[in-house]
Amino acid sequence: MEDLRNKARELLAAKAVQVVVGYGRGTGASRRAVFIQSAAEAGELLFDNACRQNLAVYLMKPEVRKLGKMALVAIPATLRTILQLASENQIQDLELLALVPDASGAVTQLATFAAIEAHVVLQDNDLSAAEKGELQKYEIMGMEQRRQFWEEHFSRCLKCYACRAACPLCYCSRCTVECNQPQWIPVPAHDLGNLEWNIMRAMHLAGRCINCGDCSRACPVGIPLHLLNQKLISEVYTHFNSRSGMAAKADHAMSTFKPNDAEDFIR
Amino acid sequence: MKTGFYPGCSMKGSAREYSESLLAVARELGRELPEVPDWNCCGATAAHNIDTDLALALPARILAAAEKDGMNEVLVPCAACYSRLSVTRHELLDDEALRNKISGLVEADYQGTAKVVNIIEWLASIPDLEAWVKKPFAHRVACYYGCLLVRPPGVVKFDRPEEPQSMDLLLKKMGAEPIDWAFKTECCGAGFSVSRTDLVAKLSGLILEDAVSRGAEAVIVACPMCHLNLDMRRPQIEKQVGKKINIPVIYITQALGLAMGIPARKLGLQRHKVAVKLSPRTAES
Amino acid sequence: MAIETTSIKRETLEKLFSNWLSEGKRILAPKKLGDHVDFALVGSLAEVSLDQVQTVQSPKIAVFPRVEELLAFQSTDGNVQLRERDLAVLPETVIFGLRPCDAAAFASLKAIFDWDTPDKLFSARLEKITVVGLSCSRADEYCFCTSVGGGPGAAAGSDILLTDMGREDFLLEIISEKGRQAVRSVSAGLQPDAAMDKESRLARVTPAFTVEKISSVLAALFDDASFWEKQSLRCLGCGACAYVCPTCACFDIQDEGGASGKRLRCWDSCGFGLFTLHTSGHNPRPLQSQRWRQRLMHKFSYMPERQSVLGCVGCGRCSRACPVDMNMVEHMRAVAEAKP
Amino acid sequence: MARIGVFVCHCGENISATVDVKKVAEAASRIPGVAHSVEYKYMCSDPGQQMIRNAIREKNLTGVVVAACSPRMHEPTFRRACAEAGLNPFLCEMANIREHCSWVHEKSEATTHKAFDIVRTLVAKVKRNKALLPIKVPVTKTALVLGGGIAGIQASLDIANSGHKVILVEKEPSIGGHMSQLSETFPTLDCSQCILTPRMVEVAQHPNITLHSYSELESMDGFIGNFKVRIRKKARSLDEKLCTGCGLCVQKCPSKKISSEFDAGLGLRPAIYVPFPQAVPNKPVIDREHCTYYRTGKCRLCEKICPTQAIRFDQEDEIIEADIGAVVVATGFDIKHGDFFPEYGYGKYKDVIDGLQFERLASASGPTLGEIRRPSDGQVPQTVVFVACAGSRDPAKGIEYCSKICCMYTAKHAMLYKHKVHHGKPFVFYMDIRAGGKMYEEFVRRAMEEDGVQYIRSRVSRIYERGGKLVVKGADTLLGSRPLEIEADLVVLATAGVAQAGAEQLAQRLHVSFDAHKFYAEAHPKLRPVETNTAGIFLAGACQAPKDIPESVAQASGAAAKVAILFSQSELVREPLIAVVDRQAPPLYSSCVGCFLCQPSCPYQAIEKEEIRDRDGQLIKTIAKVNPGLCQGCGTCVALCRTKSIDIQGFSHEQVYAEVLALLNRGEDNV
Amino acid sequence: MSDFNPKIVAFVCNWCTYAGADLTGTSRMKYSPQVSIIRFPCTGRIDFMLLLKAFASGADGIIVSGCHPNDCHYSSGNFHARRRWIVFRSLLDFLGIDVRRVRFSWVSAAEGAKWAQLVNETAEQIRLLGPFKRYHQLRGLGVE
Repeated sequence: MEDLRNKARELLAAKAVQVVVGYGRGTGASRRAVFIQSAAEAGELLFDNACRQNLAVYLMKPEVRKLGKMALVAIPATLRTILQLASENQIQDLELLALVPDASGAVTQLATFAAIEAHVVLQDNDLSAAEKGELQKYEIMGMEQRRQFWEEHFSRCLKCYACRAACPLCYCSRCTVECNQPQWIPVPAHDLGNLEWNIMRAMHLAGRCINCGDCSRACPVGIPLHLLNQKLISEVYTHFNSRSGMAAKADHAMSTFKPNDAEDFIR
Repeated sequence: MKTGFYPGCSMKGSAREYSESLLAVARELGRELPEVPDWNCCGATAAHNIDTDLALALPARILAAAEKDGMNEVLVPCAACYSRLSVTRHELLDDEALRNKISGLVEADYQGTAKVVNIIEWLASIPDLEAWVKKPFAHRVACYYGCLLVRPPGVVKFDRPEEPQSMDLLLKKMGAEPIDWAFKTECCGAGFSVSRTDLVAKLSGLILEDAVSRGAEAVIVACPMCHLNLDMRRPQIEKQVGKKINIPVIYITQALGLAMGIPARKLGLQRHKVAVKLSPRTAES
Repeated sequence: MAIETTSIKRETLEKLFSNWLSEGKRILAPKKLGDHVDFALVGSLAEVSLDQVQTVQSPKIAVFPRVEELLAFQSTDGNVQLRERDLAVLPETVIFGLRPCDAAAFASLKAIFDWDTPDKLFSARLEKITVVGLSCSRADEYCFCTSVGGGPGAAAGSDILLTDMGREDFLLEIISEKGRQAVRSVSAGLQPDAAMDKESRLARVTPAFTVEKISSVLAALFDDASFWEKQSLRCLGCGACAYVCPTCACFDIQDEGGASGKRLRCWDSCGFGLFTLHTSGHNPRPLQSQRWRQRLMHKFSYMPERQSVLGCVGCGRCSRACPVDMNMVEHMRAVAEAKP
Repeated sequence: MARIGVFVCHCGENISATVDVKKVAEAASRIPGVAHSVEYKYMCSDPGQQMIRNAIREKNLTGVVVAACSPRMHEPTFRRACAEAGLNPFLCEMANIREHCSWVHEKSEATTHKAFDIVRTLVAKVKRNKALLPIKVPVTKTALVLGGGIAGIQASLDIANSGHKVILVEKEPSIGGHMSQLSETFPTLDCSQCILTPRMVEVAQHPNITLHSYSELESMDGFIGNFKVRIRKKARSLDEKLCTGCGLCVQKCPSKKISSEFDAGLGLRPAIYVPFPQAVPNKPVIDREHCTYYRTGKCRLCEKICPTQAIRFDQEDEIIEADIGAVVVATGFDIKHGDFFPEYGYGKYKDVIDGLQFERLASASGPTLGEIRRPSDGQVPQTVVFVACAGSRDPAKGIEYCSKICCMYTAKHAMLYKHKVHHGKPFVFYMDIRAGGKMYEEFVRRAMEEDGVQYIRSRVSRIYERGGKLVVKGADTLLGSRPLEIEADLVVLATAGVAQAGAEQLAQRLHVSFDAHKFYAEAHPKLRPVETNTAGIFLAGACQAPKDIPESVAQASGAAAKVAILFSQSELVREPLIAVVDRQAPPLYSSCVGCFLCQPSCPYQAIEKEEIRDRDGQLIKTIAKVNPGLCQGCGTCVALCRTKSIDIQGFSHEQVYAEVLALLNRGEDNV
Repeated sequence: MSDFNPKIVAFVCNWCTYAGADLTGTSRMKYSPQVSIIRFPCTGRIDFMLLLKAFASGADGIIVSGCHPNDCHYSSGNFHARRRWIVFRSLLDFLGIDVRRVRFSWVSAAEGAKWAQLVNETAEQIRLLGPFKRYHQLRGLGVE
């Protein structure tokens, strides 16, 4: 932890960055994002297992971006988000630093996309065994059971768009739900509107989601949204051998194709 | 990784020295080669002339037994057996219905997990083979692949069918100097050995003459049938070409055994019809 | 009317439940749904969850549902027919087991819906609810009712207020005529019991700020952009806070269907960028900091000014629901301490 | 409020036999926004069209739906009619109630109902149609021709003769290509150089053609009519203006033993050289890799003896930039050498050669001055074996396609050999003879029957040397697969024709696609064989697939005609059914977030980056922009765009959305 | 279920399947009238949201059809579409939405007979599955 604080102090004092976005103490035992803008505040920084928010979401917030060059305390998902955002032309190389604390508290500073790429390759970027197991639990359910499962969950959706706001890849300045000529997604949070919103969200993240899980954590009514993303992560990997957030320049699974893509369902 | 050994009939009979040399070499290399349990005839040339199902069932039974015994691959040193087993695996893997049918015939659930490997593949898979060479086999050799080791290419998927190189590479590792010649994959007469010995003498004669004319001191083989024709039929060959041909015909395992310093008797070299007399040469020559 | 204090046994309360149901009333009460507790229709007291600090959503859903039909329309050969809601068929609802803060929130909602032209649908729904509150025996770090004029045992807004006295006994305070009507069927089972010490059962919620101080600072803070920017840097602009808030009343109206369809009212939030976006593309509140300011100002400045009621009851739901831990108490303290 | 006219056609009885057209027209009249609805026997007839024109004028229609046949049939007809009445043609849609309804269903209530569903759907669409104007793109009337082989030469001359400027880029020191290496051509046996060199000279002298030899395309940007190219003119190491082509340097150069590319490795050339005597331009080039001066720093003999002091050792590559309206890619092919068949001994035996080498042996300008002498010892071969399909049509070991030219040139080779060595014995090993073409079959017959070339239907299994002879082994499959061996003095392999080594890199520079074998892909295999998928780039010759000379020339003329059509007007007019990116007022400027995920999905590279800047030039945002010159209107990007920021004119979000709802009677237009 | 007439919407590309359906017409082959076509320039243009809109608006089944691989008028629109449908289908299935209600097919301009067969097969399949009430009802659920 001291390493991280010292690093932040050093960077801020040297004006190498204008803001360090990291984790600090939150309500109760929780952790929250903090925006350290001077060396004096660096003592607020914390790092432990409770730090789970993907802070890359703030890369896309204009007010935060306005603060100047950013150092971002990064967990594995954050690094992949940075690369994915880079591959989507949202951030430029050398625009930010990533500070990666390890289990011992030592901090690795990654200053370029190339460095992040080299770091990310060494991470385990596959779905975890537990995640695969959970996914499989639903995959082997009957179709009707799955329908009921989701219908019950979606019936609680408030359309508060916390999932969208928390997602670092939902950075569009105009979301499809905000298009009303035509009105693609019904505005009301009735069952149809909720289903369509959730299908659209999942589809728009297909081949892009880096599985940080912030959507599910953000949902105030506890809809397991990550399952949808993980399902498509697994599909995209199985069918197209593609994983998001691995390189700053990458072929996106959903905007490319292979002539021999599966078509057993096309008759 | 468990490698099984399918000897087939010749390795137990006419080509005992092939088997002896293989096992001697394997022992020296510290490789175990357990035989496929309760193996049977591969069907040879006879079965597929009579009944296509039988021709598949016989090898399938062998492979199923190997699978059941937990073997990941089966070493088949006889090129003819290798061909039958490879063809069977290829055909059954491609065709589920056929696989089920043959599995039914042999009363075993054949899955195709065990790979069929020939002697060249097996030797090539041994890392740092050079390191085992104590007495380089420093001779000019004609590597003779015969017809079945590399063909049909779509089935065996091994080396170039017309201009193979894998055996030459192995012999180079043993310290030999393989010659460039044109009869690597030509027919030796094969199964006509008994019925049309005259044809065998003619075809094998062409092979030996070319090898000799290009300065080879030994013909290296990996097939009992080839060996039989080139070695045992030497009197008929000599009669056919009208001259004496002294060039010995050696199994690749024997050549390797010699290079590894295994005594000739353990390699069965004394069993050959054509005496194996190789003038000693230094590696430099 | 004066508050009438009695006690009620749990078994009598159970009887009361079945009486309400047989009278055709719906009962909306906290219920355990998976790993969280939320308001749902229940069929017995056994289904009701009483020990949580708070539900995820607020009971405003009873009077201001997430999506409600305002009217239906049908166009035939160019003639449009409208069909308004039949208010008479709206169900009588007992909201049972809501916290005193939530009970107080109906006044805030009413202040907005009835501000100018009374909202007929809202009023009808409000008319048909009976509020059976339950005092808080526990509070958490998000609770701040005592800072906004409420309290863990406050009666305001409830028709009946229950306090769990332990050992299957509840203190029952009848606060309104509606409340009295609601318990009439079991009046024989109610025993006046002055010995019960309600205070001892209540949670301690220490006041964190004073409304007076806040109100006085807020107006002056309006133009302090840097204050609001710093305050809202973490905010991601979702609508979770507004949607779980018992007093947030903003809505959007959507027509659905083609030639025949419905006009729907659905929740909206001032936290969304789209909320104030003009057709021209101009947005008077383009920044999240401005939208955060709006949220606080509306609740603590505009509403007291215009409707003489606070727009906040201190339930703390917004803070609990916030994905980035925007803790209302902290933000209000920051306001109170600000030097405009 | 929309004022839509609906015109329901009986199509004689083709529609009215199963659809109650009166009912459809009557029901359509009740759709909100429909101001006029009639039925008529033949809408496409003159009176029918007149009805539409009159209604547009009299009823002030804002849109027209003609419920009749397939739009693929009569859409242009009715759109023209609308335009004649002053209605933008893109405000007219057709409801296909014939092919998709009356012809495929029995007469029934359901059929009439479906016809009306279709009409209602198209009414919903047309209400949202926008008046569109054709897109006009300015055209720079200069063509770039890449490759100076016969295809490039022909294309250049045809374009130049139609009055337009041409820049011809050839990577070798001379134009001429493979054809200049050939001896004689089938099926006429006229001398290749005799027919080619006049064309080469014409290119050099044509006032409309600028030739850059020893040059390559460095990069290309832009789009149809408006390409910007950079051409790298490699350093020849001499001043071309001063050089008179006297050849003194070539004669005096001391390092003369360099394998000649032109002679396919059978001849030698000096380090400063002209590839062949008739080269255009006839100016030498220094091969820096082999030049003594560049290797050792000493010599400079050529510089000393040059009468015009034209040698420039320090010359650097030059980059030439040009504005181009169209490109003809004519970069040709290469031949595969012996790699597919190690057992044939190509590379091992000097006397196993490929077809191009034989051309040089047979050519009067070749290393043997046209005498057939084998490379190993210069002897005249008494027996020559020609092996056709040495790599082609062999999915197992070579390539699966037919190289197309080999059957003919092998027959020619055998014939030329026989003509030159009368007592010689030519054998041809073949799989099949493919002699489709004018006078081709006759030519092969002549080789067999008049010149006594012995054709053996056999693959060759092996070629090896024995006693100074090349033993060719095969099996005559027409004679019971009898094994056979021929002892030859020379073996000529008709190796496969393959794409040029740098084909892929050039394709990427040009943004054109290629097939699995790196041959450039035509836009449509049948109907657009000379166009690529990138508008304004055309193909000629063997860079697309192996071709013979007449085919290459024909395609080159075809490509030239396409260029001439493009250049015939100063503006290119295109249908406006293309994608457009949302633009709106500040502060958003565009709903596009510039993720550019659309970019790789575009088959035409039509999506570009556009930077939006404020008045001070500060970048506000970078968004996608569809180049109207390149977009073909497939709409793949539209479906991909998460923010719905790209829309496609004619099939817009609003239009298709309204169609779906209307079709299912959920739209506002139901009755 | 015998009187159930399914509503089926076909999303087809202009160049292959639309033309193929035209050929069905010119060949006077008969097929089930429950299917109506919406024309797109290319399968690449078809937005997955439109499929949802069709179901929400009362469709019981959907056909999506375009050019065979390598036949796309725009060379690769169908390949992009294919990728999209792979993902979309598995998502629908994961949500418990019956993917048998969406039939994907390649129908070329020459396959008039295939179009007729496709329509008939799809209509039959949808008839077996019955009306898509579950989906159609969603619109009303959650409104008070």
